[in-house]
Amino acid sequence: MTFSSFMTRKEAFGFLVLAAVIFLVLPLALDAFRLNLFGKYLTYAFVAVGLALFWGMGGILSLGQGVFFGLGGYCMAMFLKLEASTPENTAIQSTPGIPDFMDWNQITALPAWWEPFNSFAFALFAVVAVPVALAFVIGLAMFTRRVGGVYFAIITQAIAAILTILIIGQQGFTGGVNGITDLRTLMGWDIRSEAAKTTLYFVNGALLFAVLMVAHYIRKSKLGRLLRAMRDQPDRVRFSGYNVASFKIFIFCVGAAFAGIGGAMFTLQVGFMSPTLVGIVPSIEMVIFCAVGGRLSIIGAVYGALLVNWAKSTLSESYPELWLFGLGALFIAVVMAFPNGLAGIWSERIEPQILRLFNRSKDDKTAPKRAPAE
Amino acid sequence: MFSDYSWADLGAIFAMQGFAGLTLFAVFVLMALGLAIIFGQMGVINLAHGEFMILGAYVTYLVSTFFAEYMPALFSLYFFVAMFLAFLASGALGLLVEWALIRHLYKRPLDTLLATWGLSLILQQTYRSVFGAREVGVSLPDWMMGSLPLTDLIEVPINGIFVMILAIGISTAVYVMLFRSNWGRQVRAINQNRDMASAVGINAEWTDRLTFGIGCGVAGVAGSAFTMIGSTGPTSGQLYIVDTFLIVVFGGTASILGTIASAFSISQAQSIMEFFLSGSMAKVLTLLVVVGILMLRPQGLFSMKLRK
Amino acid sequence: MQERFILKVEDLTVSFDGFKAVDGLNLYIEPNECHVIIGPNGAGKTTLLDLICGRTAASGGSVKFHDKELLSMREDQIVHAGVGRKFQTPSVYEDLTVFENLELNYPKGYSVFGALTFRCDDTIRGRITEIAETIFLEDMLDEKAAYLSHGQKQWLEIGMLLIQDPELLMLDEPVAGMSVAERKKTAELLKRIITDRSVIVIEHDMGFVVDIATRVTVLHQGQVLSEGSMEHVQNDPKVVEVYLGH
Amino acid sequence: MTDDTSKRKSGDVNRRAVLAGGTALTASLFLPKSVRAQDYPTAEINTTGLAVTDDAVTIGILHSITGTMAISETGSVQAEKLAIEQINAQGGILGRKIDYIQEDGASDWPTFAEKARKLLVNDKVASVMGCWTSASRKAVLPVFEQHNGFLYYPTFYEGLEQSPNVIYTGQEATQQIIAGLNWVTREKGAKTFYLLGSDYIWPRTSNKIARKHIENFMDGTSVVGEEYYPLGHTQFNSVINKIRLRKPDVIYAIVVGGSNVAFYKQLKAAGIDMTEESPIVLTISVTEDEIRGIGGENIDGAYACMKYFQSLDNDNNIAFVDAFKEMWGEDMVIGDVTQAAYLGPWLWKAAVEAAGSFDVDKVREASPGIELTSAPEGYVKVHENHHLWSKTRVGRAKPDGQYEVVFETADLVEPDPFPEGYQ
Repeated sequence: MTFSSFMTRKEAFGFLVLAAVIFLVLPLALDAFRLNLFGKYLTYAFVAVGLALFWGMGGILSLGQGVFFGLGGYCMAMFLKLEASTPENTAIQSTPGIPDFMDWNQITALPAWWEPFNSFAFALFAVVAVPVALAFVIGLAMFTRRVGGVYFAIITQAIAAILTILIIGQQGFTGGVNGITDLRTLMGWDIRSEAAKTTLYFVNGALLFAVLMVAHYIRKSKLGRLLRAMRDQPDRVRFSGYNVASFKIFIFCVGAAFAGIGGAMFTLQVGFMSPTLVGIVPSIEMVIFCAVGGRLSIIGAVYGALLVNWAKSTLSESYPELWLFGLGALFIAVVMAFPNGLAGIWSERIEPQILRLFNRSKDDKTAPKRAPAE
Repeated sequence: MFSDYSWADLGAIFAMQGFAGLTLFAVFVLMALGLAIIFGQMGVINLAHGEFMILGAYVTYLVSTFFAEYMPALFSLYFFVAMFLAFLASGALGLLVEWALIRHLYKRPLDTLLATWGLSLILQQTYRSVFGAREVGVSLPDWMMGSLPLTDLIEVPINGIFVMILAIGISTAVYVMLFRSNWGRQVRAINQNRDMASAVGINAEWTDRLTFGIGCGVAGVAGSAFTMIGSTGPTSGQLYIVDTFLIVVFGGTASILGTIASAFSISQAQSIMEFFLSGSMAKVLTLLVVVGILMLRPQGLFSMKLRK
Repeated sequence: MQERFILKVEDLTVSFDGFKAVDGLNLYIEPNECHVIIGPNGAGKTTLLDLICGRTAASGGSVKFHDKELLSMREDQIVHAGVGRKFQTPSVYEDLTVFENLELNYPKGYSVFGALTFRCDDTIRGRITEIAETIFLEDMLDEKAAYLSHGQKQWLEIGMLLIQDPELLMLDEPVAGMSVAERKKTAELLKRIITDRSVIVIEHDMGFVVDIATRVTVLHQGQVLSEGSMEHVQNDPKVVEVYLGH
Repeated sequence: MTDDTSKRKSGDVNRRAVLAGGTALTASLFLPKSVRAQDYPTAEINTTGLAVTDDAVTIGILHSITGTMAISETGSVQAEKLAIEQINAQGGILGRKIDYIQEDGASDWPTFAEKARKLLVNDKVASVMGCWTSASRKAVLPVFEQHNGFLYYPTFYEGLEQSPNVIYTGQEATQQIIAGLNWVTREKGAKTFYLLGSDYIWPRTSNKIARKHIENFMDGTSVVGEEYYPLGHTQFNSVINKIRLRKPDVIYAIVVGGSNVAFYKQLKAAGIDMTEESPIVLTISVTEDEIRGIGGENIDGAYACMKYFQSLDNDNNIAFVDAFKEMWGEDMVIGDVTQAAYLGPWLWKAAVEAAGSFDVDKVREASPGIELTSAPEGYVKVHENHHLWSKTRVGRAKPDGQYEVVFETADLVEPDPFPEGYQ
């Protein structure tokens, strides 16, 4: 595939602007604390990109993306927790050398299924494999039986509820409501320092771009066209000889993998993992990020995640008692007035303006400096 | 585990456990009926359903305060007034919401989900701003909080009976309205073929609005009833939403009877498992079984077989 | 050894809540015949096609394509076996171009991996152009399907089937809603494409049926009422009874 | 600011100032003591770049004011604001007025961590009053330790923790639990216990300690059941039936949040009249705040074991209750955690004045041994392990939503966050 068939100039421009925002504008404009916050928001963008693929293009709405985000995050957290639980660090416990919450729950030896997480390679593998495996099972059960739309959304929501209760109930093995906290180092590298957090921000950005490229490749491939086709005309796709379920399972697994990576990066960036990220509320919020960005646009999804979270943080700082009004109104506004989100506003309102500007004076070099999201 | 109990003990416990299951069943039915109307008949996913219920609970709180203040003599009867007002308040809010939001989204069911989630955030914060972040205590007439001793061992909570009667009453009313009244015929006609229904002179717009309003009103009554057994705070509504949706989906969306059957099976399963397992695991298992069955039978327990 | 029939429908039954839409039906299709199915509304014509192509699950009976039992296969497997189906209302991918519509149906890259790595090469392009010419859309390749006329969409859908070169083609009212000119062109098209395959057509337009049919089956209440040449069927008193008697 | 020209050595004087409190008037709840800011040059008392100016010091308040935990945490916010206002009315700390920045943890643990980081890194607050659930504390703990912040944590909690960056103003589990169990066994002759809780670490750890105490440290007592329900669970009929079957002498309930309301209403409706004390209901999770939601008539007769009740009859408390109601409304009630939250700013003030500096390291060093004689709960003292010495009390719930104190430990109970024999 040549570059031009992989990416049009317009698309390349969109990615370049996003790269500039993530790697130049934000790091230069923000202090370390805010940049670190944006690092956290970026981890949500992984989920939003996945949602743009299988919700926007595939028409499958999952209200359980937090499950995959959480599983990825927990896999990473388990590794980090084991690394942090050296016998010296945990000398105060009745059983030194195991994670603190296990000790609090009278568990005296590391459970067997925790053992593999001593290996970083295994943890990295699990970050993707565990969410994908679950997505595969869910997808296989649901899509081959043609469960879709609202039903799928509600069943995934129930799965989020189940996993939350399970994690909270099995606190000896999972840390319960507290989550897995107090993570310190990654292979000896202190992830708590400002420098580490800044580094992680850039790692995050780079990974996000890798994920975006994968998403873009899928979107441009025949599979991407098929997804859109099966969203609107599932029967026609079947009678063109495609096994619709297998494509849906695939794209659902891709979304789960993205979410898992995001979750793992979240754990690294924030320093702990908690069941509050697995449940229904965060799962719905993740859908909102995607909707605000424009459910059809993978770049829009990234801006959506950044913008909504930024708005949430700043609104809650300035108006702690009122920010829910703002957030609620934002959801409604996006659905009612801008169903295609920021990407829609950009392509329907702003882009034509710019094009007109260009056409009027060809040598006027006022390229749009501002990102679509701003 | 039962070896050290007498048969009389066990019999009494099983009787009461059966009753507990029935109470839970009634609670589930109340929770799900309003949603079954809205989701089943209109295809709208109302994630603010819990907040409509809590509105009913707050109305009950206000009425109880009012009666305690101004008409203490009639306090024991205030609950009926409260339920009626709860129906009106939630129903009116429902009409408003339908007009402002839902009617623009009929063709996009998944978007109703997002919009109503936003609405639920706004309602929660409204409750918090108006009533404060703390739970409010709804004082109940004494007669509702007692129990009827049937034998020496068996005692039946009156509020359980009350909830059951209410569940039966409202189910019957909804059933009669849907299948016997003119409105019901219109609702079902619109559900089946919107264009044709409009063509034969049914005012689809008003029927939709009324349907949504009635669904929300029923939620309000449920919320009012739940002040007997649950808490009333700005976020209490969220507790019910997943269970409620599962019940409706499990029952098969187009069927009120299905909703009732599904409420019955889920409540019995949960109440039996809770007796033998720890509460958390019982909940997980119940949800797992429901999701498992839904995977095998995605159309739910009851569904209309239609020629596609 | 060549079997006499490529499709054998035997004792096929389906019921919806007790209502038997297709009831113990037998139907045999020979190679290279254009078999037209007619019958009043509700006779079970479309349901029959749905059953053959796997869209509706049968309650009993058998549908054998060569020696494969279609009733136990998924839609896409049935397509791969060589059975194509066109729907009554044209169903094409509206926000894709004519070219992309045809490309999506090109019989290559059916698997997930295949779809990810699918590339449009010159052979494929050539085949698409060829098909586009057959269906009179060679000038519209870059148009979005949404902008085609109703008749053109019908042709496009036929083209999407042709590109897969099915052995058995099932068309549900291919000329419904067409202008007289389009109708004529479609008849021409059908005559051309039925030469080297078997076709089952559902049609109401008797003129059109006379034009193309090699054999006609009349369905009534889910059962075969009469079968044979157009002439035979037209003179069958049972058919006259059903069509005029009510 | 009143004039006080004589410069004194801060440690002694302020200790005395704190100890000398105890009069009934709000304004003089703690003996007014004015210190001039210029006696403590900013550069000297703040060597680590905290948000301290010549006339103000900024602290953080970090609680959930939205989400499910807002129900519980609102009281803490109110108490902390009251304490800050009172301290300011007396001239502040080291002559500096306290400003606060309030952040919303939104009942979401990552948000707590984010906001804690913001308060410490961006706002450079000198200390933080905050958190309620253990999960939120666990989430912010690494942040406080990394950025060397100082947190006053108000809730009774499970223990098993001792951070140099946290002062725990509520009781740890053994402090709260053991006295109550001893009392109910001794006074009520209870032998069998049914343990019940919401499913998370505090109820589980507390019940673990209770179980160990019942099984190993008392004679002839036993646990006949133990049960956990998901947070937010509202259906307790099944467990009530199980309890009936086991016929325990005591239902030991650690249900929290909205579940509480459901549990007690259903208990009452099931015909278990708590005033008859058969079985006795003993809880460590229901404060006066929770009773507002439950309804006094629904919990009438239950016993609660904690360190503070609004009905405590002493001058400190009467003044505190009056001031609280004056500031937040007549219909307010005050629970154990609210009082503990109120201690936070006062303990910090005392420690800062003892240290003569806002520097966290110095405040930490000065903290152990800090006493408040004028605390609403009575006399408290900071232990070496950063928890408070305090008395434990048992109250009996009355229909009006208040507790009647029926028992009080004779001495202060020593905090023991890592209790031997209970793990």
